[in-house]
Amino acid sequence: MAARDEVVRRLREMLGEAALAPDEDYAKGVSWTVQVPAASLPEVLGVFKEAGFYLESMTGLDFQDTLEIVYHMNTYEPRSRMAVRVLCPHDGEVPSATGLYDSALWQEREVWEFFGVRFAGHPDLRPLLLPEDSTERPLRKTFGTVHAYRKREEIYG
Amino acid sequence: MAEQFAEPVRQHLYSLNLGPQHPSTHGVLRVLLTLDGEYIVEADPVIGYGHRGHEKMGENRTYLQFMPNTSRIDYLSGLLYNHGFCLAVEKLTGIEPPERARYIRVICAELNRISSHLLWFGTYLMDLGAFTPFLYCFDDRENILDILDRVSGSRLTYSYCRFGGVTRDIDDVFIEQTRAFVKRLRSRWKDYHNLVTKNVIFIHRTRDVGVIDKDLALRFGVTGPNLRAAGVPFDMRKVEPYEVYDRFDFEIPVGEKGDALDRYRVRLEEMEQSCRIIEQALDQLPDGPYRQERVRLKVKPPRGEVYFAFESARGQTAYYLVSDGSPYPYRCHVRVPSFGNLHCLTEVLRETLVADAISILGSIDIVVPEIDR
Amino acid sequence: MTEAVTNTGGDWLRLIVGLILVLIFSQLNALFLVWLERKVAGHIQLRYGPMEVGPHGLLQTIVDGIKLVGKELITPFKADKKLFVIAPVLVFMPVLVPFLVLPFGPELIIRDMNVGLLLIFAFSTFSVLAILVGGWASNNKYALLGAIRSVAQNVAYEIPLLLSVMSVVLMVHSFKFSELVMAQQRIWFIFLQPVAAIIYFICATAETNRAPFDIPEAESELVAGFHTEYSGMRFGLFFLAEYTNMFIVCAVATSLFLGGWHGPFGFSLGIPGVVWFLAKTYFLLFVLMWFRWTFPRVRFDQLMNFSWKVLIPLSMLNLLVTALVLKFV
Amino acid sequence: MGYWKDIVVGGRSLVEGMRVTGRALFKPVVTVPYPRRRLEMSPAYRGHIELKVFPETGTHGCIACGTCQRVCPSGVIKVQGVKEHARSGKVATHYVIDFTRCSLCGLCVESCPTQTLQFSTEYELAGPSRWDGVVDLVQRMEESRS
Amino acid sequence: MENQRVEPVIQFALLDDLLNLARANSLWPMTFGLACCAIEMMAAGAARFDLDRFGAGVFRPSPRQSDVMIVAGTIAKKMAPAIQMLWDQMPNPKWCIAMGNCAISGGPFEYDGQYAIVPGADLIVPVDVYVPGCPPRPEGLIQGILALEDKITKGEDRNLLRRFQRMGGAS
Repeated sequence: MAARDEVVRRLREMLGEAALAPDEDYAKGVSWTVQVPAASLPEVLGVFKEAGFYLESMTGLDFQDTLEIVYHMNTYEPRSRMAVRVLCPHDGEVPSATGLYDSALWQEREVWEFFGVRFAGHPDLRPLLLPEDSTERPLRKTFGTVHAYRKREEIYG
Repeated sequence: MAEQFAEPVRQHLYSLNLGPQHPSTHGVLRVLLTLDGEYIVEADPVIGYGHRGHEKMGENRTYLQFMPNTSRIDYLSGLLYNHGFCLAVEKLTGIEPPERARYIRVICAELNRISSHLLWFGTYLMDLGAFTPFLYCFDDRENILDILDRVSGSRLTYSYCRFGGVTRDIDDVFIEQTRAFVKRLRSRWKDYHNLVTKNVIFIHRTRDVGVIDKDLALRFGVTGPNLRAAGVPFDMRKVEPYEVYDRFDFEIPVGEKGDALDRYRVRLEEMEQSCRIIEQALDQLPDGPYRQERVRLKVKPPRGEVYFAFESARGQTAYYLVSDGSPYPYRCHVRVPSFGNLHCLTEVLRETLVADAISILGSIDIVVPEIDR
Repeated sequence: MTEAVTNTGGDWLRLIVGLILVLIFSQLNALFLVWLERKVAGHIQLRYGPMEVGPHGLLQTIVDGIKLVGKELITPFKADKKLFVIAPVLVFMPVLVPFLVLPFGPELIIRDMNVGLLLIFAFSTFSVLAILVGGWASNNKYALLGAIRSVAQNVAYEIPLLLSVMSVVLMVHSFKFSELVMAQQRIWFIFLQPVAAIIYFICATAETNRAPFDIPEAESELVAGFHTEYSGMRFGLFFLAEYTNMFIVCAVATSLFLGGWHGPFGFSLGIPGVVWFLAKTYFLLFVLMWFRWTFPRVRFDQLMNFSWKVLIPLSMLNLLVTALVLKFV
Repeated sequence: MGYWKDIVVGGRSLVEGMRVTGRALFKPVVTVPYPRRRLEMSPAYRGHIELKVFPETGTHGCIACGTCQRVCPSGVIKVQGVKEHARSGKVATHYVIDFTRCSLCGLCVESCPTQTLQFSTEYELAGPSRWDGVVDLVQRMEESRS
Repeated sequence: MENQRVEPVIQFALLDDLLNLARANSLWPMTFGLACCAIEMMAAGAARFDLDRFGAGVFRPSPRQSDVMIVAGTIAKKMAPAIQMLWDQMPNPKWCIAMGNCAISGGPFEYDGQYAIVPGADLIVPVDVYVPGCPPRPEGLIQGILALEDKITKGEDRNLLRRFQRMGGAS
C-alpha cells in the first residue's frame, strides 16, 4: 500500500485532482485510475518506475471516436494495481515506454500490430505475432466479424 | 605492408535457427541465435507461430461461448484459466456461486496445477537429456487426468466451470481417488529426489544457469515461480486472495539466487503446497448445491470493466473484460505470464552456451500458444 | 564357433571363415542390441517396449532395417556430395576390423597379433574422422556443431582411456590379447586395478558417444547431431556402427578387466570360455544402456573439465602407483 | 580437499540415481495394452454428442427448437424438423453435426429444453476422410435402434 | 492438392508386400507438436498407452529420418510455410496424420472472419488419416496409427504381423 499512496500523492501534484479516480473496494481489480494526456506519459511512467512498479499489461481499446491504451501497473504489495489510461486518435502517436520498461518492447509491438497506433521512440516496430508481411489491423472493430462498435462514453459515461 | 599482418580478428558470427520445429522448444517457438562458436551473442525469440486470435474471438461470441477458448489458451492449466474466467465474469455480474462449488473449483484447480508442474518437470529433464523422469511424471499425471476426467469429462481442455458453479458434482469416489493420489505423490518425492535433485550432473547443469534476479524480473514483468525463485514471495493466492484461498494455510516457496536450480526447487515445493491445499479443501468441503440455478445462459453484465488477476501454473494471469451491457464482451484481453517470462530471455541468454540456452528455456516453463494467444 | 580349424592352408582358411563369422555376428549382434536397448528402456520406464511385431517385438529391428533400406536417400543440395556419401561407409568400415583380435575363446581368436590392443585403439579413432566428414559434408549447422563436438570429445577421452589401459599392459608386459587374458587366470584385473577399470568404463561411454556424454547427437540441443541430414540406410549405417562400437568397447573391457573367457577365480564351472566372455560383455552392455536411461546430459565444457582435470590426473596417478608397486614388489 | 569430496559425493549420487532406475526395472509395467484391453470410460466422459432414446416414446425427444444450434460457439449443429399435423409440436427429422469442428464444451447438452442430447463414449473415430465427422444423429439413432 | 500415385513400371508383388509390411510396422513419427494435441501425443508415447509397442515410439527429431508427420494442433498462418518445408524434407515413402479437430478443419477456432489459422492440414499437406477429437484420446491416436498401418499394407488381413483386431474386441 505504501508505494501506491506515494505514487498517488506525486501524481496528484503533477496532474491535478481531476485526473485521478479511486475505486474503494478494489472490486474491479484496480485501486486508482489515472487519465493521462499522451504528452506527459513518460513522466507518469517514470513516477511508477521509481516507486518500484512493473508494467503488468498493455491493452488497446478501439472506440468509434477515439482509441485508448490502458497500462496496468502493479507492484508486489496487496491492492496496489493502478490503471493509466491514454487517449489517442486512430493511427495516432503515443510516446513509447521502452526507455523505462523493457517489457514494453514487445507489448507495444503487439498493440501497434493489432491497432495501428504508432509509438514514438520504439527501436524496432515490426509485427510480433502476425506474419512479417501483414498490414491488416485485426483487433480493430472495423476488421472481421464483431458484435458492436460503440463510442467511448457509451461504456465509460 | 603493415596492414597485411595486422589483420583484425574478424569474429565469425553465424546465426542459428532454433527453429519453429525443435525437440525442446515446447511447441512452436523460434529463437534466432547469433553464435560465436558455441557461445550465444544475441538471442531474439520470434513468436507468433501459435497465434490463434483468442482476443478477436472474445469479441464475437457471448461470455459463455468464450469458455472453450479459455482452456485452450494455456492447455496445461486449462482448469485454472476456466476458473479465472468464471471468477472474472462473476465479479463483473455479481453472481455468487454456492460454497461447495467454490471448494470444488479450488480442488480441481490445484490438481490441474500439479499436473502442469509434473509435465514441466518431465519435459525439463528431457531437455537436459534424461528421458526416464519424463515417463515417471507422465505416470503420475495420468492419475490426475483420470480424476479430472471422472468429473469434467475431458483430459486436457476442460469446460468444467460455469458462471455460478460447476457442471457436475464430485462424488466420494472422486474424493477417495484424490486422497489416494496425494498420498501416492508424496511417496514419490523420495524417488524423484534420488534420481534428479541429488544427481551431480543435474546440479552442475542447473546451478548458476540463467539467473533471473529481482531487477530483471521487475523490468520484464516476470511473474510466477520464476519470480519467486528470485526471492520475491509474490503469489496472487496470497497477495490478492480470491475464491476461498484465504481459508487455507499454505506457504509460498521462495528461492535465493533465481537460477535454474531455484526455479526447479520452487516448483517442486509448490506441488507439495498444492497437495496441502487439496487436503485442507477436502476436509472443509461443505455439502449443498454445486451450481446456482437461476443463471441465464446469455449473461448480460452491466456496463463497465473488470481486471481480474489470478495465479496460473506459470504465473500471474489476468482477464481484462470490458462490457458494454450486451451479452457479448466489448474487449477481452488476457494478460499471459509466459509473455514476460519468455521476453526476459533476450537478456538472460547472452553469453551462454547453446546447451544452457535449452536448459534455461526449459526451466522458465513456457507454453508457446499461450504467449501467442 | 568352429573348435579347431585344420592347419592345411590354415591361415588363409582361418581368415576367410573368421571374416564370414565376423560379418554375420556383428550384424546379428547390432540388431539384437537395438532390440535389447528398446526393451531395457521400456522396462526401466515402466512400459513394454516393442511387443506387437513378432513375439515380444523380436522382429522389430529387422523390420526397421528393411524399412530403412526401402527409404529414399536424400542428399542435401549444397552438400559435398562425395564426402556425404562416403561418410557412413567410413564410419562402418573401421568398426568391423577390431573383431579380428577380440579374444572370444582360448583358440577362437581369429588372428592373435601381438599388437592386438593397439590395433583396436587405432581403428577406434578412425571413426571419429568419419563423423567429422559426415557432419561437415551435410552442410547443416547442427551437423557441423555435432561433428566438432564429437572430435573434441573423442580427443579429450582418448588419453585417459589409453593411460588406464597402460596400467594393465604394464602388469602383463604385452599387447597380445591371449596373454592379457591368460594373466587373469586366478585374479581378474578389476580387483587389482579398480580405478583403471572405472576410468576405462567412463571413457568407453564417452568414446561411443553414449549416455551422459551423448553430446554429438544431443537430441534436445542439436536436433539430431551429426546425422541430422542422413536418411534411409545411411542413417542406418551410423546407427549400426554405434552399436557395434559399443560391443567392441565392452568386449575389450571384459578381456582387460573381467578376465576374458575365465570364470571367476579360475573356476570355469564347466561352462565353455566363449559363454563366459559373451555373458560378461552383454552385462557390461546392459550397464551402458542403464547409464543412458538414468543420467541427464553433461554440458560440453563440463565434459572437457571432467576429462582434463579429473580423469587424466587420476589415470596418471594410477599408472604411477602401478609402476611403483611393480618395481618394488 | 573439495576436489576429492566432489568426486565421492558425485559418484554416490550417480549410483543412487541408478538404483532408482534399477528398481524400476523390476516394477510391474504400467501400460494398458490398448487394442487388446480397453480402458473403461468415466461416466462423465465427453465423446461426440448423440440423441438419447426415451424409453416411453421409444425415440428421441428433439423438437427442433434450435436452442443448441444458437448456443454452439462453433456453429456445429444443423437441425431440421417437421410438424406432422397442425396442432402437434415439431419433431426433428435431420440433426446433422460436423464433429470435426466441435470443441466438446457441453453448452448444447445443458441448454437443450427436452434434455435429449447426451455425450457418447466413443473415441475410436480415426478415418481416411475428413468428412467422416459430418454425422446425422437421427439416422445414426435409427441404425443403432434397429 | 491430390498427388497422383505413379505406379512403378516393374512390379514385384512379393517385394512390395514385404516392404509395405516393414514400413507399416516401423512408422517413425517426427516430434512435431503445435498445440494441445501435442500433449496427448506425448501421453500416447508415454508409459500408459505405449506407442513403442507398435514400433512407432521412436520419435525422430529430424524430418530426414521420420516416416510419418503427425500434425497435432492448430496450424497458424505463420506456421504453414514451415510445415510445408518440413513435409518436403521428409524422405519419400511418407505419410501424414492430421490429429485433432484443428488439424482436420480448424476446429473450435474456425469461424468466418478468422484471420490467423489455416482451416485444415489438407490445404497444405496431403493427409492420409484423420483423427477427430478435441483433443483426441491417446487411444484415438493409436487407432489413427493402426489405420495408417492398414492403409500401407492395403488391408488389415494382409498385415501378417498383426495379431489383434483393430476395431473389434480384444483378441
